[in-house]
Amino acid sequence: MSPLLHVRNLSVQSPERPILHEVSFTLEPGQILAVTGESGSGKSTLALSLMGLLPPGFQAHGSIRLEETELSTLSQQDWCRLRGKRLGMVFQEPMTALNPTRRIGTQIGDTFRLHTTLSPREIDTETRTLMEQVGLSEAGVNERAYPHQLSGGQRQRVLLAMALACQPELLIADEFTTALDARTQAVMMALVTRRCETQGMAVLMISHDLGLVRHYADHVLVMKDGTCVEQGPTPSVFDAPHHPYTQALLAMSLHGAARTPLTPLSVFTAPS
Amino acid sequence: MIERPNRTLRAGSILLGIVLLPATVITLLDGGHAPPIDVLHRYAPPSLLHPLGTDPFGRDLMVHVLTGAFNSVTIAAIAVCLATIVGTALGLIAAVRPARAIMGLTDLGLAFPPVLIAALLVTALGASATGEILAIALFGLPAQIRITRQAARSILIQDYIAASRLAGRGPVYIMRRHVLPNILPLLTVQATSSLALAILSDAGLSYLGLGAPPPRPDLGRALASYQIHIFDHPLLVAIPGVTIMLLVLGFNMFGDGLRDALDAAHEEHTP
Amino acid sequence: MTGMAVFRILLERLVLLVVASLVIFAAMNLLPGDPAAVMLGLDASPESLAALHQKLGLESSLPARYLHWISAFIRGDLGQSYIYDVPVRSLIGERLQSSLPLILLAMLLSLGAGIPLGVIAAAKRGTLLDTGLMGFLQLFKSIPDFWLAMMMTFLFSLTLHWLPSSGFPGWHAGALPALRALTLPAIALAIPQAAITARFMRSSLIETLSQDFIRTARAQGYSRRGVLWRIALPNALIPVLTLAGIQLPVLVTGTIIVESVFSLPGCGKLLLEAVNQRDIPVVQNLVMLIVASVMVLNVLMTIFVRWLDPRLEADPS
Amino acid sequence: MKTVSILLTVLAVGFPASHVPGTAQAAETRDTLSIGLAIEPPGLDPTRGSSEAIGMVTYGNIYEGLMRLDEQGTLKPLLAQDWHISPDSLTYDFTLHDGVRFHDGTPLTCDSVKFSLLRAGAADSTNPHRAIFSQIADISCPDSLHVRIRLQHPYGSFLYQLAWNDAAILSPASAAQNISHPVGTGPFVFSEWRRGDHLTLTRNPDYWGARPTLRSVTFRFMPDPLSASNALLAGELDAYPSFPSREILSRFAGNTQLQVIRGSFPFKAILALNNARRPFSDFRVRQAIAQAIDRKALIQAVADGDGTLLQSHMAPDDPDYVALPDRYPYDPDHARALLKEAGVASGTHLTLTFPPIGYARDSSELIAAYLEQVGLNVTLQPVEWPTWLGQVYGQGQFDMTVIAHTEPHDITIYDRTPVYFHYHSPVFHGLVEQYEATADMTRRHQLSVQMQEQLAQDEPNVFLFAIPRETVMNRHLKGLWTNQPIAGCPVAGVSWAP
Repeated sequence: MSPLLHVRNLSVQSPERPILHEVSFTLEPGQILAVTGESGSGKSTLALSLMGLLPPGFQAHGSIRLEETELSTLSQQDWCRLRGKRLGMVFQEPMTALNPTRRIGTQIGDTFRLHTTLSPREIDTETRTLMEQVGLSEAGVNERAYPHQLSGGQRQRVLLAMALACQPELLIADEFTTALDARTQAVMMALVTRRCETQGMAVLMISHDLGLVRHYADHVLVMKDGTCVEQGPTPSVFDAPHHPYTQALLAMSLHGAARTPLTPLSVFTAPS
Repeated sequence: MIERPNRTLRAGSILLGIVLLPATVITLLDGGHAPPIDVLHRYAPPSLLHPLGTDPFGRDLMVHVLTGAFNSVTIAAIAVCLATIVGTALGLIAAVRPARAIMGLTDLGLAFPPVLIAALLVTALGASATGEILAIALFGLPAQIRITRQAARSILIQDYIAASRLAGRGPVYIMRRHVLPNILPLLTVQATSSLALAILSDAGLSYLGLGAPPPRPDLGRALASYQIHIFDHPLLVAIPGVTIMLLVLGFNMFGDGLRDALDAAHEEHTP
Repeated sequence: MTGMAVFRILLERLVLLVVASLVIFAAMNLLPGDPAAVMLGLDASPESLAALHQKLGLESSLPARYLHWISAFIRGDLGQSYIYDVPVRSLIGERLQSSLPLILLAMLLSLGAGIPLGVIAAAKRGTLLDTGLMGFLQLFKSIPDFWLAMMMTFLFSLTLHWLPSSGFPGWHAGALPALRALTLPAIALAIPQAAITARFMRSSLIETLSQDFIRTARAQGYSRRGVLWRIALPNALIPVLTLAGIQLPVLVTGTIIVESVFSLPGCGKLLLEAVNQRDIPVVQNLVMLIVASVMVLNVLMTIFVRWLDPRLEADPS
Repeated sequence: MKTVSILLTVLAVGFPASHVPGTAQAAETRDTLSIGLAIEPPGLDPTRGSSEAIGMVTYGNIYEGLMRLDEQGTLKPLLAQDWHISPDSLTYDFTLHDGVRFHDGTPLTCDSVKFSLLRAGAADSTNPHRAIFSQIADISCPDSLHVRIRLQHPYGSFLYQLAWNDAAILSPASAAQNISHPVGTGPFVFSEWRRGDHLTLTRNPDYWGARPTLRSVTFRFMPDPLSASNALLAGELDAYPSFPSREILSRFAGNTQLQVIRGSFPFKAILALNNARRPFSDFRVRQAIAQAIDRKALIQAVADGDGTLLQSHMAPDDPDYVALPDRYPYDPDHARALLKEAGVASGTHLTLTFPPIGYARDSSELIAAYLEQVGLNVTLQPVEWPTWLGQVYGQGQFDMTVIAHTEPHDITIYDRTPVYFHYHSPVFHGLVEQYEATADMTRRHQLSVQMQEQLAQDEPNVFLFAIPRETVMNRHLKGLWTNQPIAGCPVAGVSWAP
């Protein structure tokens, strides 16, 4: 099977300092690759460079190939055609990642509007189907609701729906379950894995929750200070870590330290 | 407070310096009086004796305008001080109490056209600097109250305020020790920007004849009386106008620069 | 927005209006100067003055006069002008023909120029264009409006003869001459406002562009331009519109000055003249109308902004 | 009476009887006129208010009185074609023109005259000269075209007073609405008034006298000299009587369409002193103040050197005017000495109140500077007209004020009590009494000269200057008043040269 995503020697430089150093990996359709490592190790920058959304002033070198398309030399216009259609992304801050002044149905529908020629009526239908799939309808959430009327988990579902709308080949999920309770987390992951199995969607999952990684990921990539210290199939990395950093990470995880308690964000997740 | 004066701040200071330094020197030398009348030398062109020429009364235009600038800034400064002191006090009260009356009056103040307040005040009190200062202060007041209230509230929700309150500190102590020092930089920036606005107000009011009476030189009044000379003696109209603009621009830039500098300092201390 | 909240806002405004009416009444009736003396002029005899006082109802007590005025105002009766001896209502109606279009035009110009300029500066943030534009706007924010009006008259009407320097021919003279007469005053009025709007628009847009949901929209496939105009702008406009509402009395004030400079027969000039001549019915009713309409517009703006920004609905403060 | 025939002759000249029919040639010349005025009238009823602006629009255009003044200030008959004054100067018999109709269609009769003049003097009248009309004992109507007026006391100026704006003859049917819908007997009919902008009159097709050549005249209210000059240069205005700013007149120099014509008007600028207050009650102080001010320089600065120094309360163009020597020339040293003698300490505080008008503002600023040089500390107090009229003029609460009296023949105000400057002189009072009781013109002139001399000597106020009146108008315009003997701008005789 030819890889869907092929990243070779990717380096990213911020105006102040280097952030990523010579990262290389591949990802095949239907597979889940987990990127893990401590905060500031460059995980999010990696995700953003895959989406072509690095902040202004950041410079990337190396090659990113999505099937035959070389992304690093893509024009802005082509990037826009790719994002949302072939590449989907879910962010980690459910509280702020949605536009507060637009209805969630509109925001989900936007993905269709940007990449398909569906009629408004068809978009409405598709949006409703999607909302059902991610379990929003089940929770009684209407497409006319505004983000502030939703709980954190519900918002994350909206974001997921937006990312999955056009059946992307690659989903980039940046800590997208971190703020959620264990049950919701499981439901969301089930949604994602179903897509992997039925549509061959590949997932690049950024998480420092090693329990989650071990349970869902096919491959693991461990990062430290912008470099990839270890990568391989999940069982082999977890059972026989080579790098001392990985070993340390795993050791901490076993003591339960890596499983962060609920972040302060959870204060806001009470339904309004 | 400010470690690195930025470019805007520096430019603002230079603009203000260009006008205010000579204005202060001349005012100190003359006691703020209008330059002497000399009807034999009316409308004199610029010369060594009169660098910008003379006005319809034969007064030196440069001295007249600079003294006027000093007077305008003085009036604006007093008005802003007044508005800041009263507005901060009321804003702090409104921050801790429901104080519907204060906020209601603030709304009312915002709905009244400022010129009208001035017209009424000036007619009631007679044309005087006092009336004008009160008018300018009055229309700066609502904004001052709102800003103070908002800023104070953002401080009051902090944990250390709750701690201080638990320690049995009264509201006056909390205001004086915690709130005021924290909002002081904001108030300083606000006062600087208000100064620019106050100078504009002073010019407008004097132009309409609602400002301080002669003989003390005033820029707005000078423009009102010189404006018919726009064809035959354009300098008479250009110079006072440009002077007002320099002052307002100077204070605006100074205020902006100050804000940027404070923001920068703030960011450095709270990474 | 709940009915209760609307009711509370309205009640508050009503109380404020009553306070405003008291302030206006007290100010106008405690001022020195005698309207009758103005009407009769230099040679008025004391008997004539007394007769006129009687006729104008200036002899009755202050509370009686206040009640008389305010009850008539509520009925829509604005009384009779002392000076012109015509109904104040028709006087104001006549003047609104130039004042209302002037304010509207100035508002349109200031938003129409200020918003795009602010957006451009924000889009090109940090470039020379942005710095230059902001400096330019800072300059225009600092120019006294009456001086700007003088300079524009000098340039565009006295020197270039493009537009009339003063006066208003009235709408019956045709839309074009009327609009031409309003052009310079509206521009003079709009420029400082546009500068304020543009600077505010810029910072509001920059603030909005740094929000997380912008990145979400980009990840969804929005182009840089699309996200600016379709996602960020509507959100960034909300505080700008709020500001426009707050600036309204400032615009009214500007109208007074600009109408004086361009000798436009508008409400601002009427107000100033009426104050100077102690035409009490005109001042009282006109100011009351201005304050009331500013308040009504503010309430409408509040409701509009709440409608635009659903978050505010949840938070009544 | 001898004057009657003279007046009738002039009447024939002033209102040429030649009814020029509308020939083809006449149709080609312009028949509209646009006149700029500085002040908008507050209303259009001259019998209710004394604002000069009312007269500028209505005098001789909308309203007419029994008598009128011509451009030179000479008294002429108007609605009265003849009159007779009884030897005791108490009874006036007038014969009215026949066939005169008001704009509302009612005919002019003795009853209209009786109504108008009695209304002016009634107890509830707000006529500016109510005091004069209230001296009328009664008015009787022998028939519809004859009027007999009886006075309570002889009053020499009565006939003259009948030519004033506020003696207009009104239609009883419409008098109450005159303030906004004026109805008179004049050659022009009120058409439209856009308050704050302009006012239009159109030709009265049923006018009893000569048919005016102009079809309509528009008065545009343009207080700002700059925009007025601009409108004149652009041809938007045909004329601007009494142009408010001398400094701009140079813009019209060499213009092929416009000319500036100098005329006269009874403008008497004074520094009024409150004679009832110390230190002005002391003659030496008043003299000192007069000598402290360089009035020639004042004329230079305020009127561009283009004015006449006044020594008494009369303008040079008044027929009774006499040139008097300058009794109190500029002499600051003497002024200081006089002040010292009068016990006025150096640094004494005085207030100079002035109304919102250019000459007063400029003069006051200069006077304050001059008085400071002799050791007086002057506070300038600008006030609005209502405050000036109420406090200064009405209640006499002021130290000093600068004002110009612009009414003709008003020297007798110095005998009025109360008057704001509080001048009381038995000698002057005697002169005025004699003057009012005399109908003989020569004797009246002698008395007038004596009054002027008395004022010049007593210096109750500092007499400042008179300035000429400048009219800017199109070169092809004929017949427009360039003098202003009374507030008015009658346009019945105005025409465009082909």
